[in-house]
Amino acid sequence: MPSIINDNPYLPVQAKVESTDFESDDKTLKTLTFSFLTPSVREKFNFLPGQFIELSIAGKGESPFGIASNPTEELIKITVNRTGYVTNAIHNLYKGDIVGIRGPLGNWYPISKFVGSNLAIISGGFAFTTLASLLDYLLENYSDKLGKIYLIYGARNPGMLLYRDKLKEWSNNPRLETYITVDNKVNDWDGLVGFVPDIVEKADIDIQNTYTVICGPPIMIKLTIPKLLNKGIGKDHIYTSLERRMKCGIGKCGRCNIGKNFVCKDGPVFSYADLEGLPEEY
Amino acid sequence: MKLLRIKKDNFEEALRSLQNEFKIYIPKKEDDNVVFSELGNFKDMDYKFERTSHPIKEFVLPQNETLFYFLKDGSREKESFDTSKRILLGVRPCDAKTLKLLDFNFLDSSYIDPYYEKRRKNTFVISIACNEFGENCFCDSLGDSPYKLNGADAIIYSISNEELNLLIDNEVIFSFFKKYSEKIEEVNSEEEVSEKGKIAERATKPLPVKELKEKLPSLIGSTDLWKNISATCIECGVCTYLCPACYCFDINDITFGKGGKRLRSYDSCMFKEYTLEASGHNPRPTGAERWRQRLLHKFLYYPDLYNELGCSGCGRCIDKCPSKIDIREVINYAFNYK
Amino acid sequence: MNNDKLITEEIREFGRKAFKEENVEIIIGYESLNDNSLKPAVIYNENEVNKLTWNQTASFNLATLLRKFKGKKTGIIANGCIGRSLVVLINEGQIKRENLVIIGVPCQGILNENNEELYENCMSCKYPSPPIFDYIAQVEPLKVQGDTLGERIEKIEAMSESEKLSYFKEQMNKCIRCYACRQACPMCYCETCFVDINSPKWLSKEVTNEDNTIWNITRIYHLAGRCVECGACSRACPEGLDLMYLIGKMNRDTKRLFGFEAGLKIGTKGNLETFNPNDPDFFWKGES
Amino acid sequence: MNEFEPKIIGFLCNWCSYAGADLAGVSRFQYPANIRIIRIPCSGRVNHLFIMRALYDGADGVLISGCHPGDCHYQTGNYYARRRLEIFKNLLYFTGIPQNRLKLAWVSASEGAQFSKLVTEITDDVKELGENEEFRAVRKDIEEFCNEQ
Repeated sequence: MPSIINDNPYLPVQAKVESTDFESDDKTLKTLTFSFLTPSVREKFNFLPGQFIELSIAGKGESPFGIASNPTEELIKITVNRTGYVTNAIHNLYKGDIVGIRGPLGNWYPISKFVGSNLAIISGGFAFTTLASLLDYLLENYSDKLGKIYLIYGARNPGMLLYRDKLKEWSNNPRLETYITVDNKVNDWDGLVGFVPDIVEKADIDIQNTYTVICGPPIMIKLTIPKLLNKGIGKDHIYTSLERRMKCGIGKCGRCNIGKNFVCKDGPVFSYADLEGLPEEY
Repeated sequence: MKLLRIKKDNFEEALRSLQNEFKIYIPKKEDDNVVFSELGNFKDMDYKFERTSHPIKEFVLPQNETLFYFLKDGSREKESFDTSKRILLGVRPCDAKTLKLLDFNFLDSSYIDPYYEKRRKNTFVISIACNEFGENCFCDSLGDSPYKLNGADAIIYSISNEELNLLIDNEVIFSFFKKYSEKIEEVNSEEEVSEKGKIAERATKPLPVKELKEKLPSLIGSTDLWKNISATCIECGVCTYLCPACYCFDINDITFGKGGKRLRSYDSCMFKEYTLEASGHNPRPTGAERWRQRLLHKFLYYPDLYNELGCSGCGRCIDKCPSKIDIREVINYAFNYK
Repeated sequence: MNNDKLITEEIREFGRKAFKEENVEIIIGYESLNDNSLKPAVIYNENEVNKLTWNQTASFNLATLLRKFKGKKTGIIANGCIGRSLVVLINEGQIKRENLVIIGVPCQGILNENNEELYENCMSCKYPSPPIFDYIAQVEPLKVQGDTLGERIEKIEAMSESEKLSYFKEQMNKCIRCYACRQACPMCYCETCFVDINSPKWLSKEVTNEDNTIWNITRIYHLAGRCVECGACSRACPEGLDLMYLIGKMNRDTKRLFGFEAGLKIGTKGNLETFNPNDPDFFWKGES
Repeated sequence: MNEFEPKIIGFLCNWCSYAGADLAGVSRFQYPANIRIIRIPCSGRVNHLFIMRALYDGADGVLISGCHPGDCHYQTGNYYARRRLEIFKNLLYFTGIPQNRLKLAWVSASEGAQFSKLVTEITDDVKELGENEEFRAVRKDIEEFCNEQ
């Protein structure tokens, strides 16, 4: 597991805001990219899709965000939903402001397991960040080592879909079977309409030797998993990236545990088989 | 392991010689609380060493700890470590054991907590074999005993009016007391000596903690059990704040003028905000889920991860619970639950 | 005290009636611990009714537990202060009178566990019987013993400002912000307590004398005209803060200035929920 | 010699006291500049935490001033304020924080002279008391760190 790039795991490394742009029409989601103040730090900061960082704003606090950028890209990209004290401060950042980054934290999607199989990436809302990183990384380095790749991604309305330029690209990419949906119909939307769990049920995914990766609001995960199980996809073929309130990010402060595992240190990526029998606290 | 017999005044002289390098703390009564306070003059060394109201975790994990200072524009940061050396004298074996329990969490291989590590390395514990059982303490019911080292550096046995026996399991401590002792015996195991230490005696009422550990996974889904256990719990933070083995903490920024500091402070799995997410979703909305977490953490997860219970039986949570919930009854209730 | 035995017998009888005739789903009361002191308990069916016990160690305010059983028809054992708490909660729309079956107990005063004397607020208690009830034990309630709390408040009020401040700061130094006082109080039912609001941040998470002052003074002040002086907060405090002298002062000011005492009649508005044009006015109006 | 200049925070209700302060300025009534005025819609808007937070953050005195009872632009705002602040004032004084640190007043829009008299009075009282040592968040460690930079 690549260790956090600081001997004091609580001390963030200084980074600079490179770009900030709105991701959703209603301006509640913003995508930011960062570079480290001392560029040499980037080499030590090697991460894999699924990992996250704690973004620290001096005087406001810290919050965890999945890394949305492809590991081979230079800048670190995250998407932030404006809900509270720290996220509001992040939305008010300008290019060049100094922030702190702690990471890379947590584990990553088990790409080695996906080799030689089909892969269905299922996501909802703005939890699409680490899965976008995964898709970019796979298309770049594992395109020939995987079977079919499906992308099923939904949001409340077209304005809330993340990385719409990438979505267009992926929709036209023959290597992928994409199902982009929205919960409720909006006039100039000609794509699919419906909730992600229903789209998953209807989509004709080849279930032979297929791994699935789900990341989204707890309700979506809880409704989608039974649908996959009914399709005959095994519990150990379903991976999910969980969300929990986090503070330390390194398995010390005790709050993000599911059973005896910590979502921040032993997760956030778990197989559904791991979660069985544990308190359903996510 | 060495067993020393030392005259009391030699023992005090040894302590006096250490005072320039170490701060020495002993339990002192302050109205109806017993608090660890620095040993000033030696006349208040009455060797009674009552159990303190607050656990010794405060010395290795204080309620407020500054992680680092910063300027608001993020340009400068400075870490803040406490490296003061101290000896805690007159600690109860149940408290001494919990330092070992906290070590599991803060010093495990994946990440070493630098703040905890520096404090822990500079804290030496000389415990005292229990002279009388507290009202609600139950270390014997967990299969432990009130006169074991339990990870302490030394333990005081059988105090007579002029001398005492000191069993030492730490070279540094041994080097301090070596030249002050009348007799030094080489001892290879604690059991040989603990007979001497046996002062407090009572019929132990064992708790089915081993059997409960096997049964707990099957109880995770029985919501009624957890509802009944937490029916009268008011979800305050007393039991976790005063528990020597509870270490959950929160991290927040404090600002003042141009700068500020990142502060680590106690948190509690009993608080709603402990797991409340920004979206409003709370995986543990009521007392029932929180009590399930509290019991599973101490009697299933800790034994699974470190094969030690997450509870040393000190009884503080029983003493101070406003609803008088007794964790011993909760253990029996869960174990016998159909 | 055979009153305790008498009351215990009667409330068990009323408890059976509550299950049989009023079909309550649960009863909130007290059961005895091994050393005969009481702890709060929830009775789920008729054959558990014999757990119900009453004696002078009933120091926990049962009205606090109602929020855990919202919407259920609930029986509740209520002495004077619990009964008054129910009146305040009904007036503030937190519980419905028809969901309650109140088993009244004319209180004999609650004993302080460490020194076997009545708690201060029981000594000066003027309303030992609940203002509303469905059943009530036939026992004489406690007569007012003497306003020891009021005397103590006057003594402190007579102190110099610096003496008052040092006593107050001494209390604030003990506080560890475990919020047991908030959790033990039936009137503290906010969804998000002002302590956990982070914009604006009214106080810091650090346990300092000043932050503890903001916490304790605000919690007490938020009870102005609502607190029935049951003492549950000071009994729940693990650090033994003297809270009753501050609460007693505020309640006596409310009575002295506005003639108001909380929780006596259903339908009355809380003291700070209303006003009177000719309230006493000590504001500066130009004269020096 | 640098005589102690107290910092006084004044919460003035927009319709009366704020207008009164304005009138004092227009009619050249002198009043000490120690007061920092915060305009609030009504004295009824005052949350006691404004007072505590002002003192906590280092103010030496707090003034709350609104319309005379009966003249409130919102009819009842100051009636509620009168009860609330009376109870809070007594509780605050009972803790030992000096009485002169908090002043509650009614000043109407036409009482410019009264306003300058009020501010002069509170400034003198607080000057006499000296700096707010009783209840003020002191963070020496952060201060030292900032001064080192």
